[in-house]
Amino acid sequence: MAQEYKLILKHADEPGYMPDIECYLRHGGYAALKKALTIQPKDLPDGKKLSGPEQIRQEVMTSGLRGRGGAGFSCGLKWSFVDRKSGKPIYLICNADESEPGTFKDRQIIYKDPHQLIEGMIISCFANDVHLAYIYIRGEFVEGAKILNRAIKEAKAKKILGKNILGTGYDLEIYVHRGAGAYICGEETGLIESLEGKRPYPRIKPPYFPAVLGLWMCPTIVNNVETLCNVKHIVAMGGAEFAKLGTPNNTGTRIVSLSGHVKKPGYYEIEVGKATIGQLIFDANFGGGLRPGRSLKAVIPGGSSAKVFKAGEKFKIKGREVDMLDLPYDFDSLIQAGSMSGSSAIIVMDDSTDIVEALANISDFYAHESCGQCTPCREGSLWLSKALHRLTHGEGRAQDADYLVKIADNIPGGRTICAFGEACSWPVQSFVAKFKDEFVAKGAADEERRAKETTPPTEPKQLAAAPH
Amino acid sequence: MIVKRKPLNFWERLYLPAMIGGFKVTLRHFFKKKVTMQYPEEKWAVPVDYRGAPYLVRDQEGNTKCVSCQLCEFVCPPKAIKIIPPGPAGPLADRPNAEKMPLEFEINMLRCIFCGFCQEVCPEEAIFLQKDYSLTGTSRAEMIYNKEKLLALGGVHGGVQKWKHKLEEAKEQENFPVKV
Amino acid sequence: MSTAATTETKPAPAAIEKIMVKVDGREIEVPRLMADWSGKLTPTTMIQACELAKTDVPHYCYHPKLPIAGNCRMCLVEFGTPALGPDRKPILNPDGTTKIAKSPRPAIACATPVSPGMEIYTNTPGVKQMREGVLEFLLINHPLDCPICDQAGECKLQEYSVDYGQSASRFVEAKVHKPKVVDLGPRIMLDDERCILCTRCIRFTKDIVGDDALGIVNRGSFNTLTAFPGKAFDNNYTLNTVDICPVGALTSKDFRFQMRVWFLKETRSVCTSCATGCNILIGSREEKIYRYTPRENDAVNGPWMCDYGRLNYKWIGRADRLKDVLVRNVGQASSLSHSQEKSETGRMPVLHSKVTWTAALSEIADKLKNAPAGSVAIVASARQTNEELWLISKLKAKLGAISDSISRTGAGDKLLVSTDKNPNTNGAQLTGVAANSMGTNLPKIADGIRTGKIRTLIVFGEDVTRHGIGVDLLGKLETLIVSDILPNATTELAHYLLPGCAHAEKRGTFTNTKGRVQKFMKAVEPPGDARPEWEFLHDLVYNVTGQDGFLTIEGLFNEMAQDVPAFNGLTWANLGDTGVTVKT
Amino acid sequence: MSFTVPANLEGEIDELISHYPVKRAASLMVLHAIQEHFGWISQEAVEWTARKLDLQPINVYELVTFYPMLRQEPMGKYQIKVCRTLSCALGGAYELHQHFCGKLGLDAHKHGPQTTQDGKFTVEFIECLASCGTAPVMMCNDDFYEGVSHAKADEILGGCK
Repeated sequence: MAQEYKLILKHADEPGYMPDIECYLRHGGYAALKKALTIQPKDLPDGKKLSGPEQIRQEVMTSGLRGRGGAGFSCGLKWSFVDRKSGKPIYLICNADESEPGTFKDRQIIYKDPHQLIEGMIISCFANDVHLAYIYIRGEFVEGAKILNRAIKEAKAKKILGKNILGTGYDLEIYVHRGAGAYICGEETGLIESLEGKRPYPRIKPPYFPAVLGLWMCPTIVNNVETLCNVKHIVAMGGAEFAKLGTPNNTGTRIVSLSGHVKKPGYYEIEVGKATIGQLIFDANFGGGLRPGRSLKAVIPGGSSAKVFKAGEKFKIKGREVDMLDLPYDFDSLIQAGSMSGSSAIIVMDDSTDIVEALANISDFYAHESCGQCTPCREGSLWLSKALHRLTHGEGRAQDADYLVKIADNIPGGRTICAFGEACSWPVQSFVAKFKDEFVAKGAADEERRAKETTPPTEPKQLAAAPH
Repeated sequence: MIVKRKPLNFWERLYLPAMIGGFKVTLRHFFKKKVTMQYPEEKWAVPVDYRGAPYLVRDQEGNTKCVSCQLCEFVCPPKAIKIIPPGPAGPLADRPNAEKMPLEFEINMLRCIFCGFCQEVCPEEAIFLQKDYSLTGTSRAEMIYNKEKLLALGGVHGGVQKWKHKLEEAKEQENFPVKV
Repeated sequence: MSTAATTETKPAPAAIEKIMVKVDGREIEVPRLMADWSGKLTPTTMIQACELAKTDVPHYCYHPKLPIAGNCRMCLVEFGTPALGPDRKPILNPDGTTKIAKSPRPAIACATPVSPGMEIYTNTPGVKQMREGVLEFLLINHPLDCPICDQAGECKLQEYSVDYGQSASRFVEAKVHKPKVVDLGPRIMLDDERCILCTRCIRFTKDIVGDDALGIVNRGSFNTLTAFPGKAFDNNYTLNTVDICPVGALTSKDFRFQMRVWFLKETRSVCTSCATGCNILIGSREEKIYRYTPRENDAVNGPWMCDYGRLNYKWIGRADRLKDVLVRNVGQASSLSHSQEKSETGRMPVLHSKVTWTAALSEIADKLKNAPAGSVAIVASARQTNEELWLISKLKAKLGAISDSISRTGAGDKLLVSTDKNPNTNGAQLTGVAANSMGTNLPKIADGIRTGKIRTLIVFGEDVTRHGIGVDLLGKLETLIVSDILPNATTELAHYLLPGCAHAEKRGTFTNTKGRVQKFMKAVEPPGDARPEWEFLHDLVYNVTGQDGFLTIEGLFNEMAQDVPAFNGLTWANLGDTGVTVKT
Repeated sequence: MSFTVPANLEGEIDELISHYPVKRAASLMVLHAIQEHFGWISQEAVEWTARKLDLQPINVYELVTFYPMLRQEPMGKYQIKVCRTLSCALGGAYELHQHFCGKLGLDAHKHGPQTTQDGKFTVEFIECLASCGTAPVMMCNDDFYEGVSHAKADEILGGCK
């Protein structure tokens, strides 16, 4: 039976564990930081020296850590892209704008164990020669921002943060920056614009890659909360050791957010790929199955923007036919199955769910959250939402299933500035493709009802006779 | 090529049979219904879709439909139409959402060739070729019909009220966060 | 022949590396770096390469003279780059050509730099489908009110709809409605429903003018262009936003509902409101001027012009324009008493009779021929053309006259407006009509009249009563010959009044503040008997000096170019549409 | 101008501005601080913020209109925000929202925040609050509530004095 493997949330849920620094120190906190700060330069065979920060970066590369925010991009690679020769300061931003519907993992870290994040951040900053870092936290986490501010204050009081950290001469300031309710701020360049005090319009890439032209046009690293926490563990246990967790190319642990129609919704930390979707939903130590008498209808495997899986769906993976429920929950398998693990949020829908309503709900969210910068997303997201609103309010047509897909097809695939275009069209494309009969039936039923209700239209008025 | 004329035969040379044939036709018509009309005392019944003089029409609420887009002026082959747009300080349009209507609209009926291009090009269904075919006047000036006259002659056309529809749709949407 | 006239001063042609790219299968060489909106050299973008390849890429938000936004997504193209093997060397096809790896995702041509060997595809079915998709999205919430939109006829939305639009809309939902007829500022009207949120206007006013006045409020599909409530969008360049607005969202209040653009005849001309000499197009119909729009000339004004200059055209159509050649009646005032009402200037009107050009010019010529040397003074205008001033200089030489012009100065700015408000100060100086320091001869002329040495004064286009030669002095003259466009105190006292033409009514050249000689064309007919000054000046010079010259503007210009050292080497033809810079 | 910022708030704002090398970046934090103090962000507040940060008022206005958390008009004393996004919707968020609207006499189908006549409550149906595992969730002012049953909702309303 698949088990939880608690690495990041090891202490968070222990009874009596408090988010203050004393408690954190009692549980061995900031040991990894001390280790990181005191790494000695290593001599290389070619006579060059490898500095401490360089060694940390190498460890992160070795660990195979992939970003936990959504795209699953290699963290080590991301760091390696940073332009370190520009002479400009390098900034690090912690993306704590957890806003993908279905996701609530970062909340656990921030509220229960803020110092772990701070430690991860200090190490990451040290590794990348960063002296000013921000935590961009979503506006709704009012309490979370307070907790983080308190944690930063505590850390400063202990000389763990600020000038001359732990006497090593390394300076770092971390500030908390609050968002104000915008999903798009989770997109890294949108987040940077927002932090700069502008509308969070994602930037065009090229040329504005954050690693080169990020915050204030300086090289910038944007990492998710969970990713930064992992850095602490990589330093503590070593990259190679970390890489042993999980499965090859899908290393470490992930906190999976499970919500919707399961008995025990909640977050579960697993080794990546060591549990299947089915286990996460049905096992007693995870979701615990569906409510009595219900059967599974659909699963959204990676936050609301991921493509939906239909119960009973089969995929061909490495020449083997795999049931949707038997997919190991990792980055690569889900991509091979045509979806993604995204921010590792599983939303479970049982047979009581009206799939059209569910899609309408998701589409409403995207129509509300589109920043409106580029055309396809701005116009397409609202169009989709309006069409679905019609369909759920008795104004549907049988042809609307195809209509929706045709609209959605015009949004993604690099036509938009950021990945929001994909996020708003993937659900529509996958829902309609996999549950087409329900969409057609609903539209057809509406048409039939309307035909009965309405009287035949009156003849259009003719040109009035000339008055002479 | 030269076509040789066929020589006439005896009866043909006589001419009489042909003349009698002609008189027979004349005689037949003595007993037929007359087709001539005592115009102008008698008036002709104008067929449906007849293309007579172009006039401006009003909508069912009595508003000027023309928005002074000047497409008819542009398309008019004999350049019979002259429109003076309202300009920035001109009168407001009858319909609140349509923003614009002509300050003056003139059709020189002496130039008009009743081609119907103006009706065809009109995006607002504001000008129609109607049933008037006999236009008379005692001076050239009189034959230039102004907006007032064209509207009076044109009557009412009940069509889709697109501007009104738009305005109603916009009013319904005041819920939306459009606040400027 | 000496060539004082320098050729185009292009940015130093430093050796910029050239790279080969393919646009729709055609190979073309493009520089690796090209000037961006601010003139800085940046990597050449796909859209620039396509332009060099003369391939049209539709776009809304991209403007060569504005920072790149990349938000309209109309310029999406497909592309491929040479496929690289594991050794980072290009892989070759069996036939020896480079293997191209086509990018799975499209790119916006306006922001993506080209790389050597890149292939850009602008006419594939995929690209066409993307353009159709973007256009459909732009149109679903557009009000489609072309019949009442001033942009109709020069609207990018209309143009691309012809190429990529659907014949029928499949949009059955309600459109998003936004504010219409928004008074954005004293010269700009905004219709938010038409706005496609390309942000050209925002970027222009922020980055070019430096007046960060416009922005977008709300979110998503409800995004709305606006100025801050209660704060007018009012700087001297606002009307440029009307030009760059690809749709009818921003329209000019001055031009609002005046005339449909497809009726306007566009004439290449030059703005006369200051010495910058912005290149313009005069839009006119049936001898009426409706608007000025800037005409792109990177050596002078780029694609912009100021609002003041743009709206400074109404005087041309004024009802009180001088239309007749008038001669002052002899013994007037006492003998004729039918007109007793006072003129604007508060003096008793001087009565004139209408005569023909021939009669007036021969009379004037007679008088000038008989004038003793030194008894004639000429006040020319730096608002006259080079050719006219040159003809005046001939007259001046023959008569041994003292001459000058009147300087006008005012506030300037860093962008386009010059402190010199005369369009042809340099021309007046190069032809020797104006004093080195313009206006310093005026007191001498006034003195000359006072002492009786100067008996005849010729004035062109200036009201000398406001520049030190008062009504009393003018009264002392034997002969006052005035040519002007609008009536003033000087024209009232003229013995001979010759009606002239505005720049829009004639052809000629001006030399701007940087020494650029630029020609302008005739847009409308002058009113009444008014004639271009160069025409009657030519007659006058011929009558007075006996020298014949060219009676065409081309010939006249070429003759002048040979005579005036600074213009040596220029011809009317080689001025082109954008002019040539000379040494001043 | 009637809009004045008390000295202690201005001090707090100056401290916030010092967190950033570029003043403009403090915009959101300054607006949060102003909203915390005044309850909403008036036009004068926008202009004040712009002056404070050396910006044009439109720059700040663009933000205020973008972020739903920033209010352009006074809100009720208690702001109830019910999450409406998928997981909560599956967990009964629509019924919860309807319950609040019914209790407070508001129209559940209207868009945007709605305030009761007496100005005591503002109810808003908002997007994901990131606690999908404990659906339905809601916020009452800055306090967060999970797994809100109708009984719990009544309790929360009752606690709002």
